Amino acid sequence: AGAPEPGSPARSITAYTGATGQLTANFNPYILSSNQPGRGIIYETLMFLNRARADEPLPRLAEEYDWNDDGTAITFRLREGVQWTDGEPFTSADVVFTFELMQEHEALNTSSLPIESVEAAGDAEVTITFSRPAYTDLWTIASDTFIVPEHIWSDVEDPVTFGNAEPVGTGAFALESFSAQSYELTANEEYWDEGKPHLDSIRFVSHSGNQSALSALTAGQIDWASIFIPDIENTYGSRAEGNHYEVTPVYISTLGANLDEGPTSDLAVRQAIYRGIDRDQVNELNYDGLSTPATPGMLMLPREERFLAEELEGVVPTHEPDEARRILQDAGYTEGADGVFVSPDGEPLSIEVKVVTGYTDQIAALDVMRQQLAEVGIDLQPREVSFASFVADRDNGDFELVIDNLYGGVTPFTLYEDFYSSAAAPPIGQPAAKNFARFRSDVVDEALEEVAATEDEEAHAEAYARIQSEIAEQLPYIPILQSMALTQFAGAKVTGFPTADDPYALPMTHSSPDLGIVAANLRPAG
Amino acid sequence: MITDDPESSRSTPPPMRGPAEAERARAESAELDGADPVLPEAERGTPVLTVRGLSVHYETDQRVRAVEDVDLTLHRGEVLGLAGESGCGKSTLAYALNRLLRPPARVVSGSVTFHERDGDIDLLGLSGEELRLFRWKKIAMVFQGAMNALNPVLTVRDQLLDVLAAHEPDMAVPARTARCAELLDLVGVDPARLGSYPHELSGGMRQRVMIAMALALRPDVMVMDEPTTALDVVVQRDILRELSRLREHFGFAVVFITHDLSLLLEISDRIAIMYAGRIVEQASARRLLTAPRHPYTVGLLNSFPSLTGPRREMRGVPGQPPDLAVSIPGCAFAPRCPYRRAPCDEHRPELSRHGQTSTGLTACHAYAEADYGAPVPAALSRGEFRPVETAEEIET
Amino acid sequence: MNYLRRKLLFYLIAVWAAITINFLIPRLMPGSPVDALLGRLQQAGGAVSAEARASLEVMLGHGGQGGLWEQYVGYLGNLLRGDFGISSTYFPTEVSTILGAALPWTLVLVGLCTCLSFALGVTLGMVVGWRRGSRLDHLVPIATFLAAVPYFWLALVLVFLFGSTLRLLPLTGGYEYGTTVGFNWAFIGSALYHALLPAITIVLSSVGGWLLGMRNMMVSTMGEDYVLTAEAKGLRPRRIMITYAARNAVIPSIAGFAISLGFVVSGSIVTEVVFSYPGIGFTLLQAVQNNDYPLMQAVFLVITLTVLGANLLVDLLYAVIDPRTRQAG
Amino acid sequence: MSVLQVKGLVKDFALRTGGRRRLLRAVDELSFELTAGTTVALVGESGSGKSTVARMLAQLVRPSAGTISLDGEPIRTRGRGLRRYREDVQMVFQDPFGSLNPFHTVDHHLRRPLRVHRRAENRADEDRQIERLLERVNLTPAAVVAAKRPHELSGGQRQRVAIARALAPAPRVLLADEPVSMLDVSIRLEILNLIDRLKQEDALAVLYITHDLATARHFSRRIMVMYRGELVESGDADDVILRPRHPYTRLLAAAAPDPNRRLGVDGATVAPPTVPRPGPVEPQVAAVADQASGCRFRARCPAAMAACAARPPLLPVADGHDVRCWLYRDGTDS
Amino acid sequence: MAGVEKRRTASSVDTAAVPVPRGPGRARRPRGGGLLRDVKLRTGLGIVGCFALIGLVGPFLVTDVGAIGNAVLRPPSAEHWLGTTQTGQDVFGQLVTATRGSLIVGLVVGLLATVLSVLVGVVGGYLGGRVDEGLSLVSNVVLVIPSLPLVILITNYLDGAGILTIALIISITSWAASARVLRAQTLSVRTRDYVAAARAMGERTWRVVFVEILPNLLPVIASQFVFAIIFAILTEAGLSFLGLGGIDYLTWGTMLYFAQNAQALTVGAWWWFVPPGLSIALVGVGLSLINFSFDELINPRLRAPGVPRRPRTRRRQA
Ligand SMILES: Nc1ncnc2c1ncn2[C@@H]1O[C@H](COP(=O)(O)OP(=O)(O)OP(=O)(O)O)[C@@H](O)[C@H]1O
Ligand SMILES: Nc1ncnc2c1ncn2[C@@H]1O[C@H](COP(=O)(O)OP(=O)(O)OP(=O)(O)O)[C@@H](O)[C@H]1O
Ligand SMILES: [Mg+2]
Ligand SMILES: [Mg+2]
Repeated sequence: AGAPEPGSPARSITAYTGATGQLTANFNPYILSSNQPGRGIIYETLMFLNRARADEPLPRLAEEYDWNDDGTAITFRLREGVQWTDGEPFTSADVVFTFELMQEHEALNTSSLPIESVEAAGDAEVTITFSRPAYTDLWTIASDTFIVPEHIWSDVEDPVTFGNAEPVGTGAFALESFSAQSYELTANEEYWDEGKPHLDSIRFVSHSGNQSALSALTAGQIDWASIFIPDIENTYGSRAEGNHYEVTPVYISTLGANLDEGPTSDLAVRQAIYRGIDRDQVNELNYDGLSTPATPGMLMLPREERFLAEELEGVVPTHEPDEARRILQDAGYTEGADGVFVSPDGEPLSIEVKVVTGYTDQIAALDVMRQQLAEVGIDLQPREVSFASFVADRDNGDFELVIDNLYGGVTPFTLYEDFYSSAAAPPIGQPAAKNFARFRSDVVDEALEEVAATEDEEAHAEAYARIQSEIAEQLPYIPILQSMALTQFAGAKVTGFPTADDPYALPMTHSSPDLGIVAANLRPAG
Repeated sequence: MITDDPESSRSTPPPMRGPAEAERARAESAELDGADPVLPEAERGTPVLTVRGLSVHYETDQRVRAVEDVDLTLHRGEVLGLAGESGCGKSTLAYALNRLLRPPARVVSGSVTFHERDGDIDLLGLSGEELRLFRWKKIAMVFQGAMNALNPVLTVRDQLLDVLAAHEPDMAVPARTARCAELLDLVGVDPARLGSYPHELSGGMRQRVMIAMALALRPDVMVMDEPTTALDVVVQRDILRELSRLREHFGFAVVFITHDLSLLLEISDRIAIMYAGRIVEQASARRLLTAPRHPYTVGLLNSFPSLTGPRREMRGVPGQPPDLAVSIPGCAFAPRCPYRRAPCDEHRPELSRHGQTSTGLTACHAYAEADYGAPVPAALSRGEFRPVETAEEIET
Repeated sequence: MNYLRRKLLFYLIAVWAAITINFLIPRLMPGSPVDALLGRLQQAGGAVSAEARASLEVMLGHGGQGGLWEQYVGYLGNLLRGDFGISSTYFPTEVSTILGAALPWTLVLVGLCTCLSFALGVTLGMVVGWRRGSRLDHLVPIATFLAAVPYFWLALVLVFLFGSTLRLLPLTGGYEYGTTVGFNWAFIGSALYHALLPAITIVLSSVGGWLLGMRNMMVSTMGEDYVLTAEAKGLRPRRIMITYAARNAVIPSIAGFAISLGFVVSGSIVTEVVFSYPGIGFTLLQAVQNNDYPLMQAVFLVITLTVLGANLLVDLLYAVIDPRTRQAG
Repeated sequence: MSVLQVKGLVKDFALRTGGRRRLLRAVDELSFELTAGTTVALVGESGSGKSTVARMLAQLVRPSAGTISLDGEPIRTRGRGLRRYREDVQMVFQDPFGSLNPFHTVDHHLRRPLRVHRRAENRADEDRQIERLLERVNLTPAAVVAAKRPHELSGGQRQRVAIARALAPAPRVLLADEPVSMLDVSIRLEILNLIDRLKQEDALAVLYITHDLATARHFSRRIMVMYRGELVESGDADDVILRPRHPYTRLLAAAAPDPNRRLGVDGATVAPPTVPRPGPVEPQVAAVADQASGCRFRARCPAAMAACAARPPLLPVADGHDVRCWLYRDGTDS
Repeated sequence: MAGVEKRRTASSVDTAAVPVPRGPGRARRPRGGGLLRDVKLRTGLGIVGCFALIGLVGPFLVTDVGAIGNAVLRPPSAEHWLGTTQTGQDVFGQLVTATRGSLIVGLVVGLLATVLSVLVGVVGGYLGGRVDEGLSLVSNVVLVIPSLPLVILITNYLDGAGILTIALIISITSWAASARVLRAQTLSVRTRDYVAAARAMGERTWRVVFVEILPNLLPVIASQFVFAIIFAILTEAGLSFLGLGGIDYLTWGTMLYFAQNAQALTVGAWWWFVPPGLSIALVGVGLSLINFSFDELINPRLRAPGVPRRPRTRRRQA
């Protein structure tokens, strides 16, 4: 597929979103198991908030928005002249319908937007009212809510389980054909963004997993994909003319500690671990050196650099084994005969780390860290469990350490609120939504409240700084590295993708709604 | 070396049965379709198969000399019985006659010649298509267990048809089928049984089917390797009766192999006794019964009581046959022989006619005074067999 | 026919056993699959309605309501209606839809390959056994090796060699992406082309077993009197080899064929994974990786039923091949 | 002095044909007794139920009806009583290749019965007894033989080991089920002579099962002829063979190979009456239902008559000679 | 992995096809010494012995196999005989350690499955009647239910199981074919006169089963034991490859899994991917060779003809 005649610029490309196995004709943008292009390429959002760099919101179906004074209502001015791919015009009724749908169906309102009412003012203006200030929800409202056509969806009986096999959207491409192995999107001739898209079609394919996708990628059968490839420069980058890959920081991998119980409830232990890890070695051995250091302030860098607390500027976790031992000794730990520290209670410092079976990169990383920590007298015991029990144990607090990744949103707020607010930390035994370390801090809670109440970036920065110094001290989630997603483009065939120099959107095939922006910008090479 | 037995080559075979039975058989053979050719009287008694110096060895770790230097002549229309202890090489000889030996068996020397009206065929020289076409057409074979000799997954018809298809490809298909029915009828099996599978037939029926198959091409020679051993006496009797009736009619020669000497004595014209791969005595059935020569034959005749005769004391032949993997310089029977003398251990006795008066051939030093160093023991001439020892010594 | 009736009865029992095992496993195993599943469902696409939860509980056990027996009855009822529940991996697609799409691929690929490999193995085994002692004997160690090589390992090595390095054959998938699925030549040709490598793997790794088994039986059978008789009858060697020796020698292989169908499906799971083949085995793996219990159970059941069905067919065929079974049973 | 008495012994086997269970009567109301120091022969075609009789007597198969008594006492079928019975009644099987366990040595085969029946005080005594047993069956040197496994012995030697094993518990009854039919002709006589000698030495009661009329006549005092599970004729050995009464016995006698008869030599005393060739009916056992009425030989019998539709009783024709045939209704030879 | 499974079923399921070793008059039963002269057996024992030795003592000789190093994905060298993995671990060391894991699975399954099949097959076959009917129904049902999917299903429920648990599950799903063969063999041995003789002599039932019958089934049992080992190693490898293997021991399957996940083949690290697979295949071949010898013991006709070196010109039909 997609192997073009040499010399002729490809007007069609093949992309791989990471879909495995059989594809199902599910383009319901509200169901996460649906096909990725539904969220971003076929259906679009009102605005686009770039998580790759601190851009101004990009108008999409809406041209601009306004908050009311206290942030409890937002008004969108909609773009005019937009058409659904079935020829019906896009109007404010569709937006109202979409938000009312979320209001009505809790299942679709995955971010629990506190929607109170949705009102249209004419064909091109919509106001959404919330029960509390919703500044921090802008990402969800504007950039993560996909507008669906009322004239079709109003007939849908149960939108929660609606498969939507024949999607009608406003996006740059529309579904052309579908099979269990691949589907093809072709350019929307009537797309509102003049001149776009540049490609005729994009085919999305399914593979059994990375191995086979990688084979296809190296064989030139895939032109756009985001899969982890070991030794990417040699395996892909230099493999064929024009092969290009992007390294995008996406999440922070951490060792999540149980603050309520066990050895890790002792701050000294967490600090010792923090200093005992040689992140460069982990990076080299496990991530091909592609990852970047994480900040103890838990921001995604460089995107959120502007919020970085002054005191943390330039601070990255370092490997200080001696310091780690000293911290433990100061805290009353003594070194046992086997070189493992023993707590004042007489417990050897042996810590179990849970990891999902089959997450080989994490398992391998733990292997590396186990040896590093052994040198500072901490006995790390990786234990593989299935995904289901991992999730259950983690959320219920049945662990000492887990290796897990923290994902944030478009601003630092999302990550802080999810993982560090007391409200998200139920007692042990009850499932935590996100804050499984069960970190509770008045400083953080207060700062979060302040951020939520204002749109003022200055104020935000100040509050975030407080949070950062608190969590960098307490280390409920011990940062390992800021991990990268790899995205591959067959540069010989296609250009126009986001690059490190021009990160106009996240390049990954699985990020929504970014893939819609990218798809519309891709153009045949040559 | 004496090559032939003048007695049986000259005379026509003696009648097989008592007068009453013979008459009945004649009446029965009249029932057979008259169109079939019967062996011309003139040809009876002429040799049809000659075996000269045949040796067959199994070339395993130790070479097993299963058949050693065997001379035999089979005449047209006669029944040649081949008897001997289990493992003495009877089957090997039979297979050699039909070129059925497979490795590790190998014919190491000798010749087998088939005599036809228009010339002789060197059987051991045949190969490929020639051999295939020769088989069954000239020499057919009936094996011991008919259950095992019939293919369990083919119907009787298919197996009969196979023979016709292989040898008479020109025959029309309906004619072949008709022929199959005819054949079954001939051996006294209801032609309706053509569609049956072997397992649906009783043992006797299977054996009859085998015989029908053997008859399909009207062979000159039929080799029967223990064809009735597994059968009930009554059934066995039936089959034998059937056989002699057919033989009377078609005139084929029979090599009949069994270790049941009493049976052989009853049905054969001539009998060859084998011991340890060699023929030790060969004579007409009557002579063998009335005046056995070889001590082994004597011992064998002592091994079964007569059904109707007076009770007499009998002993078997104690001891075991020799291991054929070990080459024996002298007489193989010597260790078990009550008449054994020094030369028996040293030289092998030749199979020969001893004296002018005797008929048949015997391989025993006792009849060659010069070799034996003493006249024929009186007890031996009387047909007495007094075992040396009854206890069985088992070598360490 | 009595044989047939007994076989049918046996298969009914086997089907019942499979269904019941399927019902019992989640109930006997520690942990609550329902919770795990609900967790996944939530991850996959939002909240789950109350009925969905109830039906999952019936599917998977650990249901709060009703005794075991009631659950069992409910479960059987669902099965009869073809209701396997909703897949969490493919939420909100019905499990039955997914199975419907996956099954034909496996049936065709695995079914054809199995038959092919059986035919090939048996034929080779026949010839090797027949010509024992000739140069063909060298096939035996090769076959032994092939039979001992892990399926997936061979598959990956082949993919690496033929797909990635030599680029002779397509690497993955069931057909060319662009073709429309249906009865058109483009599709069928492309499907065949794509099936080549998986097929070669399946055949390579399973043919050895057949070959060895058949060869051994052939050697045994050639010692039988009826083969000797056939030779004495002056039949043509081909006829002897096929109708006399092989016809009988193949009988145990056919019995083995029935049973090994199950193993073949097992093997295909791994092959399908390696080749991204859109079949049932890969679906099972997906289900497993995603803790998609309804899908897992349904796939297991479908595989089992298919294998049982094939077994039944082979058993019936067996009766045709071996006349002795028909009578005795 | 009769040791073992059998009265009205019946064995029905359940057959499954076409899904239906049928009963097959393998042995039908058989009565006889075995006396110390004498041999009784049981002859009959294959499948006539001979082995089943022996197996019932050896308590390997449970009789469906009838009584077996040892020394006048009904036998025990379980526990200690069964063991005692087995001490007294021993069996020699047909196939010497099958009756010895290929895995075990001769020593094991002889030692076990001594142990099971506690015939020896200690190991040395056991060894001594084993040696004696082997010597009694003419297998020497005993030590060498004892160390061998069955496959290292010839058929005749194996059969002797089997006999030695049967003798080990010092039984009073020996059931010999076709003990020589699988052996070479030349060895047969030896084994039969051996059994005969042991019988005399130990005053054994021997049941000799065979289909070989000639040896039956020579080695036994009485002969019983079975046909399809029924006793059809029994009497003094010579009497039964030389003057067979029942048409079936005649058929058997006529079928048995006898070289003397053909060649007219050696003065056969009485030529057995010939029976017209019967139809090719194969031996088989009819179901109980089919057997319910009439003489079972009727279909093959040249002398079949109307009366044969009813089952004939055993009719005495001479002293100790009974025949189950309507021909002898009036008690004399007709 | 189906390959071997089929071999088993094809060659040994048909019960009638495998004659129980009996001492037919002149056929000499090979004794220990004779058996060892068999080249196949010797080769097989050699291969398997090597691996067993490695599994037994190897892990003591290699240092911490988890030890990471900065020499990443190096091809074989004097220092790392089989090169290194993606995290600089020594492949040879892992292979040695994994040998133990795989062999443990093989042995445990071999033992358990054999014991199960003997219990079900031999006892059922000997006792007959209802017991036998029940047991053979069970084994027939277990036999037709495809085992790998079942094992996958069960292991997935039992998350994070150790290899012993996995071995247990493999055993439970894999004894049936052997039980069926053993039952048929028992049925045929049961009718042997020596069993009747033992009973007639007064031996107790358990003695008849275990002392008279069982020893004669030993070649069959041994062959099945060997087979179960191959089967288990392959199945375990398959499971591990699917990410469902045991987590407490390194096995060849786990190694393959990691190698596959690190896309060893794609990045050209054949030294990581090839050895575990070859080890499995080698052990499989070794065990198969041993099995062949047992097969030949059970069925003497399979033995190679005595004169393989002779040019065979004539004996064969055209
Ligand atoms: N395939 C073989 N390999 C080695 N030796 C063999 C083979 N077949 C037969 N023999 C040996 O050859 C000798 C003759 O065997 P053959 O079968 O011809 O004897 P037989 O007289 O027919 O015996 P029986 O009466 O038992 O049928 C025996 O000692 C036997 O052990
Ligand atoms: N266990 C059994 N189940 C069913 N039928 C049986 C059983 N044992 C024997 N029979 C049948 O009982 C009848 C008598 O068998 P038995 O073995 O006693 O005959 P026999 O006279 O010893 O025959 P042979 O001379 O062949 O040994 C036969 O038809 C046989 O098929
Ligand atoms: Mg023979
Ligand atoms: Mg019997």
